[in-house]
Amino acid sequence: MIARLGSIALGIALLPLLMPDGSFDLYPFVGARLPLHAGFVDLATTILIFGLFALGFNILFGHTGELSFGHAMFFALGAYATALYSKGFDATVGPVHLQFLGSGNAFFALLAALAAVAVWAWLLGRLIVPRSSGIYYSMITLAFAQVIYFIAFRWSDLTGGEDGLQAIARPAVPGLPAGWLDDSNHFYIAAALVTFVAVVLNYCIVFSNFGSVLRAIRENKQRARFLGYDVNKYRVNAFVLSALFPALAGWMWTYFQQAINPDAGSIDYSGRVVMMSLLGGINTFAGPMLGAFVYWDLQNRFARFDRYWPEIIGLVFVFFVLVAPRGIAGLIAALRRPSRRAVEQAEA
Amino acid sequence: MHQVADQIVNGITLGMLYILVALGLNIILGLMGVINFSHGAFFMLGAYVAYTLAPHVGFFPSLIFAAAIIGAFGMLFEVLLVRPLYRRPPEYTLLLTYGTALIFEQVVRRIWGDDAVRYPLPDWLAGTFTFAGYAFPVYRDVFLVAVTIAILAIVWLIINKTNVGVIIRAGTRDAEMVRILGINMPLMFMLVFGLGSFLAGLAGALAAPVYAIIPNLADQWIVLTFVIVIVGGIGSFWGAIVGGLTIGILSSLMELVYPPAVELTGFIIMGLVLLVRPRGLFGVEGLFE
Amino acid sequence: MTDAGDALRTADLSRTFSGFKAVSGVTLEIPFGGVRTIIGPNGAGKTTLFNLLSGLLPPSAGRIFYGDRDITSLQPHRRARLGIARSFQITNIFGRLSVYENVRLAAQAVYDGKAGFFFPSRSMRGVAAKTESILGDIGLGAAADAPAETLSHGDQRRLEIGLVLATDPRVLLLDEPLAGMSPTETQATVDLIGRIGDGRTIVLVEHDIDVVMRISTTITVMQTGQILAVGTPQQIRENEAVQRAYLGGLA
Amino acid sequence: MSAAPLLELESVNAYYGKSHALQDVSLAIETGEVVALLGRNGSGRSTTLKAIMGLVAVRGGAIRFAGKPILHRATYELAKLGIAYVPEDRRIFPNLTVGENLRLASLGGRPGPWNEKRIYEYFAVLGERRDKPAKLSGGEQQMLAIARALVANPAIVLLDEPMEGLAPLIARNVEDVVQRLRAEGDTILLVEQNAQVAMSLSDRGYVLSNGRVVTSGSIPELRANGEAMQRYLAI
Repeated sequence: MIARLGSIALGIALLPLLMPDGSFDLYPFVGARLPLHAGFVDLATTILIFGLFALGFNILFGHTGELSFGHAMFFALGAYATALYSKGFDATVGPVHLQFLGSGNAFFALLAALAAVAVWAWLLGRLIVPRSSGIYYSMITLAFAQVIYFIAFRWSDLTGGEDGLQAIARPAVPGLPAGWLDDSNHFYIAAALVTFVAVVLNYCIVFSNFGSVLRAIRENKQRARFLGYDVNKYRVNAFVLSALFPALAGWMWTYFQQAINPDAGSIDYSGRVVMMSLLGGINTFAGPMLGAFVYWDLQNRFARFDRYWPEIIGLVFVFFVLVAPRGIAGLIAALRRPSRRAVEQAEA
Repeated sequence: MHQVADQIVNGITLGMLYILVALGLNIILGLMGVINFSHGAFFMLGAYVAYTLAPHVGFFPSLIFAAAIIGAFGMLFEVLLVRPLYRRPPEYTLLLTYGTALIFEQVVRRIWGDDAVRYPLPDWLAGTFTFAGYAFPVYRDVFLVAVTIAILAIVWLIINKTNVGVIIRAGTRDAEMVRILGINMPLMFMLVFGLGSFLAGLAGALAAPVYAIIPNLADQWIVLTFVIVIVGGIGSFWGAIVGGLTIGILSSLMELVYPPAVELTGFIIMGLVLLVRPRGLFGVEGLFE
Repeated sequence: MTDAGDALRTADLSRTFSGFKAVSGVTLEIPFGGVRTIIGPNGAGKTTLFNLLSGLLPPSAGRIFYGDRDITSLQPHRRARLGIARSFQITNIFGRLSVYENVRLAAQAVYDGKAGFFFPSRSMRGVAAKTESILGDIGLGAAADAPAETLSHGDQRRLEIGLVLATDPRVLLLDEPLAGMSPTETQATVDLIGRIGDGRTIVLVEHDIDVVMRISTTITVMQTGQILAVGTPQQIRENEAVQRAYLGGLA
Repeated sequence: MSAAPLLELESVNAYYGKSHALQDVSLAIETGEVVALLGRNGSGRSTTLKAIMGLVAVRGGAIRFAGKPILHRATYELAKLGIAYVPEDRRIFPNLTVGENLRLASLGGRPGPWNEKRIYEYFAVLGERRDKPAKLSGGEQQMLAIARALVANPAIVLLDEPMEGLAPLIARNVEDVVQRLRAEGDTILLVEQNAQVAMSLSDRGYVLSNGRVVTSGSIPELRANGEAMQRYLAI
């Protein structure tokens, strides 16, 4: 456990240095300012946020064996809850008038995001889980994600419609000067800390007794049921837990972008997180984070010279589905195994 | 009242296109147990191909050619990409076809650009005709509806009255037993994938003159198609028809009731149907899981 | 609960599959303790009866009681929690998980929902000890870290029994536990069934008549969905109706 | 005229996942014979039929049909060659009519004396019911399953537990059908739980135990082998 989480921590710490021009500002640590190129630090932050998103998604796909094709709804819901909490709102639905002035308290914004997502995921889980499995489940989750997307798109009073909500202030960090988070590097550091805490939590869920039951369900639902596990209850709980990580990612995303629009809940975003997880490897703990890195690195490279870059990502993804469904982590494992066999043979 | 009638007619037209697309997806899903996420892209490609061909070959041939080209393309797609995944869980076909849908959308952007295209109708179809005091656009309310009904009748006859139909219906229940009886199932899979793609391509070609064609048409349609299949029931011919019409008409009527919720109509229906009949209106329990 | 209270009973139990009566009006009482074997020709309805008892299938008519409790409409996981566990005819394990993890999951089912469920797996002392002891019982201690799907057929069948045992059941429903085993494996498994019988009821469907005659306390013979005879092995051996129907007069 | 048997298995090994279901199974059937596969449940009888049809993974060994190797041919090609298989659970298509079930089978079969019309004469009960087969009783379903095999005009029929789950009286009807086919010179490889019935219907038999052929011979030879009877078949 220590080794695995340690290497993730190391990865998070070194991530900005892996960025194309090695531009991370070491200022807060060593007091020296390297040539700054905020764009790439921001890319590193994006990777963290989506890595966390994918890690949550993988509680379902990798560990429970259920493919949700609508996880962006939780990301968007978390993000909008955060934005609305920060900016306040003033909207009317029929006879109900909703008004809130807004608050800069990021902690309460997080609670709002988690609560909104938990309630929605629980209701949806109760509806979907007993009624579907397999690709039927995927279709239904995809469809319900569109509900969130269209609400964000159409309920302009509240969500700002197509343009979304802008000018969301980054919160103050107690004990640090106002506006500290406005610096890209500072934001990265904060995001890294939050991400690491969430990774530890995710690890605890996945490798707990609870998590092992999820893998049992993935392998054989019927058997799990006959051992005495209430399989549908576990599937609902897994659905809710796996929705909370995207909610947390959405919370960070709102402060990071300082704006939010309906795209966050689109099929495109749901699909991205599926692709990231598969590219990295769904059967390993850190695979989805690795996948987030690969995805954004690819996008960053190709988007610079080809405006049709999703085509290339699509090709890479199709290649992986056909040839290497266990992702990069699976490829690495496959490369390592023969070499270990060679060692054994040499010893024998 | 006038408005209501108008919207119902609109809804029927839209419903016809929904039915064609959903039926194609549903036949593939029912027989092969796989879902084609690129089905929406095939619909979109049908529209673009018809748009491109029309100036050269004329309006009617462009419809037929577009549908045939997409049908053939679907067969090729099945053989090259879908077939290697039959041994894996069906989720992988969904993932694969998601990836290809992404590619198709960009290919369309490369070839036809990002902006909406729309192509002109022949004069006699472009007009309106008056009936009981209402003016109906000939193409949308007569031609399109008539063609769709004709196609549905043909598909119904194929499924219920031909040997191929016997194989398809048997295959939706137990594809292995059909193989045991000496039927070349890989060939059938290819043909059915072709038929499903043909229907999507045809719907796209028919839609092209009335709806703006844009590269991200595929995404919107694929989700709606899923919703129709869920509402109607997986693998069901009548399910696709009832689902498509219901959603077409009710979402058109929503335009009068509460315009911002138009896009949500289908999803609300889906939620209600799931509560009451988890397998959809015409779905069979256990057919597909 | 008294021992007598733990009897498994059915009252006029039936199950129909599209017109075909697989189980038809079965009234059966299995008192606590001992080995009850259900035999009968293929298609006699033994496995269907098992599926009804364990909750895999809902009955078309009739009721099932466990002690005083009507369990007819209870979900399988609720029956398992009451202490009625079953094994499957077709090996039904968690293929890609290790042998240890398979058994541990069964052992921890007892603690489902209790505190500590979000703590790391392998942390529950009782569960770990239980797992080790079951692995010893079924003779798979050495294979603990292997993925279950890589075991031989006989070992998988034994793991299947291990899973059932680890849930600490009062009633074990074993569906053809010896199917496809070699003679040595069969003997080892018969010994295992003998060892685990204390303080439990074992209900068995089995085709190996030698074994059935040796280990059963009581035998129920089924034919075309109905009960043909009930008795001790000796009584069944001497029952002419049974000889005719089941053994085809070969003896 | 070659001396090759109609259907021949040579050292066939088959697997379910990773478990070894058949070990070096060899057997041969000549045209016009009825051969029984005997043994207890789980001894590999049904698996042998599935291995012939390409429905389980076969590794090692050979299967020949009329002298030609057919291992690893697609299942539908085997049917086209003239091997018909009637599975244990019958697998009638409940959403097709009786006529359509038969039509499907003749589409995949060969030309020959059997056609829908002749089937209805042979199995009067099927002729009377051209509605949905879901309404057929167990015995009628079994008749249809056998009819579906015959209408393809096969060279050999693999018949898996045709009497399973049928009331004794109905089972006798099915038995009569098999007896009649035998009298007409059809080639059948039969799996039947009731050894007595199986032997009364067959010319020769193979006894399987734990996925191996333990003994074989003509029915009188097998009956005379009391030890094998006792040990592998019953009681």
